[in-house]
Amino acid sequence: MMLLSEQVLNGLQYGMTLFLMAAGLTLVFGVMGLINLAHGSLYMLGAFACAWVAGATGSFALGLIASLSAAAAAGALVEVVVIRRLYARDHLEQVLATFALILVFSEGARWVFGSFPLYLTLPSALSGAVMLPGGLQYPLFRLAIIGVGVAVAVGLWLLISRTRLGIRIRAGEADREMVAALGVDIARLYTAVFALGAALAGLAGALVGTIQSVQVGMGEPVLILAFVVIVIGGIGSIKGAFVAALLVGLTDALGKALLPSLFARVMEVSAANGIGTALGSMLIYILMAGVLIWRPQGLYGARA
Amino acid sequence: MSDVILDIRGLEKSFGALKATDGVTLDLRRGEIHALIGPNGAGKSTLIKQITGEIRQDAGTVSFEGQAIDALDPAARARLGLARSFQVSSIVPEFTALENTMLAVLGAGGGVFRFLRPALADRGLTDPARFHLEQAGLALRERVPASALSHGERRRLEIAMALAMRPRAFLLDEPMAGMGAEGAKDLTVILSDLRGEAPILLVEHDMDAVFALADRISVLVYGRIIATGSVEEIRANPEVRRTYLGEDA
Amino acid sequence: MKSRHILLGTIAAVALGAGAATAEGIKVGMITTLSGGGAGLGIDVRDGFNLALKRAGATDVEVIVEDDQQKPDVAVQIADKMIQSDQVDVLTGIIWSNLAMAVVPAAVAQGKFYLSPNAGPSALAGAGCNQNYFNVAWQNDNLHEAAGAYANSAGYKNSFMLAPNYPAGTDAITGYKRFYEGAAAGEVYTQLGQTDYAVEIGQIRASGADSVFFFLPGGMGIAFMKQYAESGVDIPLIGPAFSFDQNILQAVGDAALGVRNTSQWNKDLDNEANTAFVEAFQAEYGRLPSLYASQGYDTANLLLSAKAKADVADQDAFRAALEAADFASTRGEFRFGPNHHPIQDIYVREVVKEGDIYTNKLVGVALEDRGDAYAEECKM
Amino acid sequence: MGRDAALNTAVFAALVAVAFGAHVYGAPYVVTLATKAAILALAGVGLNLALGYGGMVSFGHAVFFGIGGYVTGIFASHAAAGTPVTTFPFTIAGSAEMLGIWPMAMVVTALAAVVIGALSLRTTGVYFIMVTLAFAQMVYYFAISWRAYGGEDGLSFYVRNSFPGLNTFAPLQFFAISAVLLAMAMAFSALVTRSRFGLALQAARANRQRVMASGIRPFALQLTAFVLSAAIVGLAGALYADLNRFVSPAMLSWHMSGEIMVFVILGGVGRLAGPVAGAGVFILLEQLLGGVSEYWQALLGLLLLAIVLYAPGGILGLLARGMRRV
Repeated sequence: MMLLSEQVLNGLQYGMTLFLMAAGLTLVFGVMGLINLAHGSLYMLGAFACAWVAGATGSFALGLIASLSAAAAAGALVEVVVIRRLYARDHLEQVLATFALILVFSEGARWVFGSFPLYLTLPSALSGAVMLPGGLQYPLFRLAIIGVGVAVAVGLWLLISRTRLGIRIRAGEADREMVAALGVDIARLYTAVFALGAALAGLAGALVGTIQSVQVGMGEPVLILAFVVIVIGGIGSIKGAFVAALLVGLTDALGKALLPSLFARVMEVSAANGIGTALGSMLIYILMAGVLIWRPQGLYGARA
Repeated sequence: MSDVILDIRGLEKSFGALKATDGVTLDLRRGEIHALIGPNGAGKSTLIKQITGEIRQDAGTVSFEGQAIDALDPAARARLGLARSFQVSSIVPEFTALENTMLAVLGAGGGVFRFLRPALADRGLTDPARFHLEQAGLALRERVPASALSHGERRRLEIAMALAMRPRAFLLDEPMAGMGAEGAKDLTVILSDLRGEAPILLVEHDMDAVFALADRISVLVYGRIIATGSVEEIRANPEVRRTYLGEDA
Repeated sequence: MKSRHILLGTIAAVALGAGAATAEGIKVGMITTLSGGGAGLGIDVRDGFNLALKRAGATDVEVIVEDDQQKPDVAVQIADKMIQSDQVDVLTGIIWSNLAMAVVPAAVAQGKFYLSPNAGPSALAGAGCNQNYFNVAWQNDNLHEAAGAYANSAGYKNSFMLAPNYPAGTDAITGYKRFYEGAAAGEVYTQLGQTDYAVEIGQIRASGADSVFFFLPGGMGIAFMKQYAESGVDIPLIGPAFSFDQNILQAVGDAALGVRNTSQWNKDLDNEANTAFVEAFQAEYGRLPSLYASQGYDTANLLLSAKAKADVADQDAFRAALEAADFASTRGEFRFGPNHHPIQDIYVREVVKEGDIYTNKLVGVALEDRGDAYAEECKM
Repeated sequence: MGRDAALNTAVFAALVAVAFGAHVYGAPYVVTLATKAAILALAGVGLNLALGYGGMVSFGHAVFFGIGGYVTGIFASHAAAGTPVTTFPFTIAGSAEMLGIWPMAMVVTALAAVVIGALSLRTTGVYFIMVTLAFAQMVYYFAISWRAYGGEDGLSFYVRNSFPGLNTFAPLQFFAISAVLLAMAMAFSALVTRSRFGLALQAARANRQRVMASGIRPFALQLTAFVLSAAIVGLAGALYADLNRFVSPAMLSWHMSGEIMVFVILGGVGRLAGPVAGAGVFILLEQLLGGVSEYWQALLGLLLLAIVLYAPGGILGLLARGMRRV
C-alpha cells in the first residue's frame, strides 16, 4: 500500500513535468498548426540556463527565473527567424526544419557547455524528504513539482478562459483568418504563444534538471513522451494534454513498479524481471496506439 | 427496372442545433436533368455529401437503382456508377488532363494493383480517357497539367472524368461556377448531351443554365424541399418566388 | 567527431636510440568515448594512456584517437577505417562492453591485437576468448563479485539489487550473487541511460532490505545517488568502483560519503609505480586520476613492455611478450590468467573528503588473487 | 522527363565512380563509405515510395530498417552457432547466405508493415506521424529488452554473410552488391510510380477525395505502398547489418527514422535519385565537416534548415533548376 501511494506520487510528478512540456506543444499546434520537434531543445535550454545562473549566483530562484526568460527569449527568436516561415508549409517540412533546429541547438549547447552533465544542488528549503499523512516519506522537491504543475494548469485555464490573450488564442484555433480580420496582430500573437510554450518547456527542464542532471540531449526522450501525451489527449487541447500527461505518468510509474512482480506470480523471477521491464518501457506506447485505434483524434481532440 | 435511378427518402441531418437536412425526399429518373437550387446555406452541399456517402445521414435512406446504399463508403458508391464533380474544382493539379481522366477510368475499370507496366503505355486506360476528353471538348489539351488549365477547362475536365467513370447517374455540384458567359454556354451544350449518358442531379446557381437544361427543378430552403416541378411550375410557384427568387409576389 | 592525437613528442637522438630496440614503430588505434554522458571515462583512459607514453618517451608509438560517441555502429565503422585505411597494429580504448562485443571479435579475426583498458564482457573471457585479445582491466564480474564478498563480511543478509537492463547489468547482478550469500530483497533492472530513479527508490523503501547493491555507471549513478540522498531512505549502499570514480564523486558530493565500494585500484595503493603515476597525472592534467586513468596507463605500459621485447610484425613473439605482462602496474602485482584476463587483488574502498575533494581511501581487501569465472571455458 | 532521367543516372554514376576510383587509388575506407551511402540511399528510396509518392509522413521507418537488420543478425548468428532460429511451428535453420536472408528480411518487414500500416493509416496528418513513431519506439524498447539477441548491446556476427561467386569481405565487391540492389530498387520505384498503381497512389496523396470519388479506396493503395516501402527499407537494413556485421537497437531509434527522412529531403522529395544524392551528401558532410569541427551536426542542421526554407526541392531540385537555365 505504501509502495503504491509512493508510486502514485511518482506518477503524478512525472505526469506534471510532461504536462509542462505538452502544454506548449499543444498550444502551438492548436493555434498555429505547427509540429515543433525543437520543443525539447527549449527544455534543455531552460535546464542549462538554470544550472548556469544558479551555479553562478548560488540562488535557485534566480536560476528558475533565468530558465523561464531564456527559454521564452529563445522561443521568440526562433519563432521570428525560422518558425513563422513554416506555418504555411506541410507537416513534413515542419518536422524536418525543427529536426534541423534540434541538431543546431544540441551541438550549440555542447559547444558552450561541453559534454559533461551538469548537476545542480537543491535549494536547502526544498531538499530532503517530508513525512506525509499516513507515514509516507517523500522528497519535498518532487512534491513542489506537482504543485508547480497544478499551478500552471490552473494558470493556463484562467489565461485561456479569462484574458484577452486567451480569447485571441481561442479565436485563432477556431479560424485564423477571422482573427486577422478582427484586427489582431497575428504575427505578434503567434510569437507570444510560441514564447509562452517555450517558457513552460524551459521551466520543466529546469525542474527536472535539478533532480536529475543537465546534459545535451536531455530534451529528446521527454519530447517524444510529450508528443505521446498530446496525441493521446488530442492535439490542440490543453485539457487533453493535462489528462493524458497524468495518464502517461501514472501508467509509466505503476507499470514499471508493478509489472515485474505481477509477472513473477506466474513465472520465474528473472524471466519476470526481463519481461516486466520490457513491457514497462513499452507500456505508454501501447497505451497511445490503443487510444488512437479506439479514437483516432485522441481523447479530447476535435474530429479532423 | 423502374425509371427511378436515385431515390432519396426522408433524409435528415443535424449539426448540433442546426438542421441542415430536414426530411428531404427527392428522386432522379432515367434520361432527365433534375436541378437542385436554393439560396446559399440551404444545405445543398450537405445533401450531396450524404448522397455520395461522405457524410452519414441521421435518418432516411438513399437507394441507387433499387438498392439501399446507406452502408457503402464513397468509393463503393462511386463503383456502382454514382459519379460526381465537386463544388471546389477537385482534380489532381500536378497530373495532366489525360492522367486525371485515366484516374477516373482506372476507378471504374478496376485493376489498380498493377505495378510494373507504365500507365501511359496502357491503352486500356489511355483510349477511354482520350475518348472522354474529346467528349468534353479537351482533346487538344490532354498533355497540359491540370494546374495550368483555365477555370472553364477544369470544369470540362471534371465532366470528362465523370464520364470516364461510366456513370449510372451524375451528381454535378455547380459545374458553371466561376465561368464566363461564353464558357457557361458551351458547357450547357455539353451537359445537355450528357443527359443521354446518364441522368444528372445538377446543383447550380446559374439560373439561365438551370432553366435551359432542367427537366425538373427542386428548391431547397433551410434544409427542406419547398417545391418540385417542371421549369414552368417552379417559375410560377409563389413561395419560390418569394423565398428564393426574391421577388415581391 | 575526430580528434587526432598523433604523438610525436620531442624528436631527440635519445629517443631515436630507444626506438632502435625494435625494427619498426607501432601504430595504435584508440576507439574511445569522448562525447556524451560517458565522455569522462574515455578521456581518462586516453589521458592515462598518453601519460605512460610520454613518461617513457616513446616517440615511435603513433596513437590515432577517435570518438565512438558510445555508439556501437560508429565504433565498428571507426575500427574498419583504422584497419583498412590507417593500418594500425593494435587497437585499444573501448569503454563499453557492447561496443567491445561489436568491434573486438572482428578486429582480432583480422589479425590485430586488442588491449582492453576497460570493458571485459564475459563472452570474450570464456568460449569467445581469443589469443590476440588481452584485457588489462578486469573481467566485468570481478568488482561485483568483490562487492558480494564484502556484503557477506559486513553481515548483510537481505540485499536489494539494482542494475541497468543490458548485458553488463545482468553480469553485475550475476557477479554479485556469485559471492553474496544472503537473500534477495529485490532485483530491479532499469533502462540504460535512465535519469529518474523515483520508482526504484520507492521499491527500495518498500522492500525491507538491509543493503542496496547498485551498478549504475556514469551519469546514471550520479542521478541515482543524489535522488537517493533526497528520498529519506537510509539503507546502506554498496557498489563497484564505477559509481565512485573521481568525476562522479565531485558531482554527487556529500551524498556519497561513507559508501563502501570495490576496486582493483586506488590512488593510495602503496607501490612505487602507483605513487609515480598519481603524482605525474596530477602534474600533467591538474586533477586526481580515476581508476580508468590507471587502466589506460597500465595498458600503455603493457604495450611498451611487449614492444621492448618483440616486433609487432612477429605476432607470436609479440603475443608471448604481452602474456609475460612484464611491466610495473599501478596495481602492484599483475599477471594474466590463461584467458588473458588479469589475476589480481580487489579492494574495498570508502568515500571520504580530503579538503574540498571527494575521493576514496582503501579500507581492506575483498578478494585476493581473483581470476574470473569463465577462464575454464576458454580454449585458445 | 529526359532531363530528370539524365540527372538520376548521373547521380547514381557519380556514386559508382567514387567507389571504383577509391578502389583504384587504394582507399578501401572510401569504398566502405560509398557502400554505406548506397545502403542508406536504398533505405531512402524505400521511404520515398511512402513519403514522396504516397504522401505518408512516416516517422517510424527505422523500425523496418532495424527489423531487416535483426533478421540478418539473427540468421547469421544462428548459422555461426549451428543452431536453428526456431523449431516451432517448423524448424527454420540459420543462414549465412545473403540470397537466403534477403527475402526473409523483406518478408518479415513486410508483415510488420502490414500490421503497423493498417493501424496507423486509421489516422492522418500529425497523428499518423506520431503513431508511426510510437510503433517504432515500441519495437525499439522491445529490442533493448530482448536479451536473447543482445538487448541494448546489440548482436555481432563477425563474418559478413556470403554471396555466391563473390568475396563479400572485399570492400569493392560488397559495394557492387549494394549498388546493384540500389539500382534495382530505383528501377522498381520508377516503374511503380508510373504504373496504374503509382497513378492512383499519387492521386491519393494530392487529392484523397477525388480518388474516393473515382471509386478507389485510398487505404488499400496507401497500405500497399507502405508495405512495399517497408520491404525495401528492410532490405537496406539487412545490407547495413552486413556492412557492420553488427545490429543494435540504434538501428530502430527515432534518430535513424529522422536520418532516413533527411536523406530523402536533402536530395529532393519524390525524386528517384533524391535519396542517393541525399545520403551521399550526408556522408560527405559527415566526413568533411567532421574533420573540421567536432560540432558538424550543427552545420548539418543549418544546411538542412536552409534546404527546407529556401530550396524545398532539395539538392536535385536545385540541380534540375540549374540545368533548365543552361
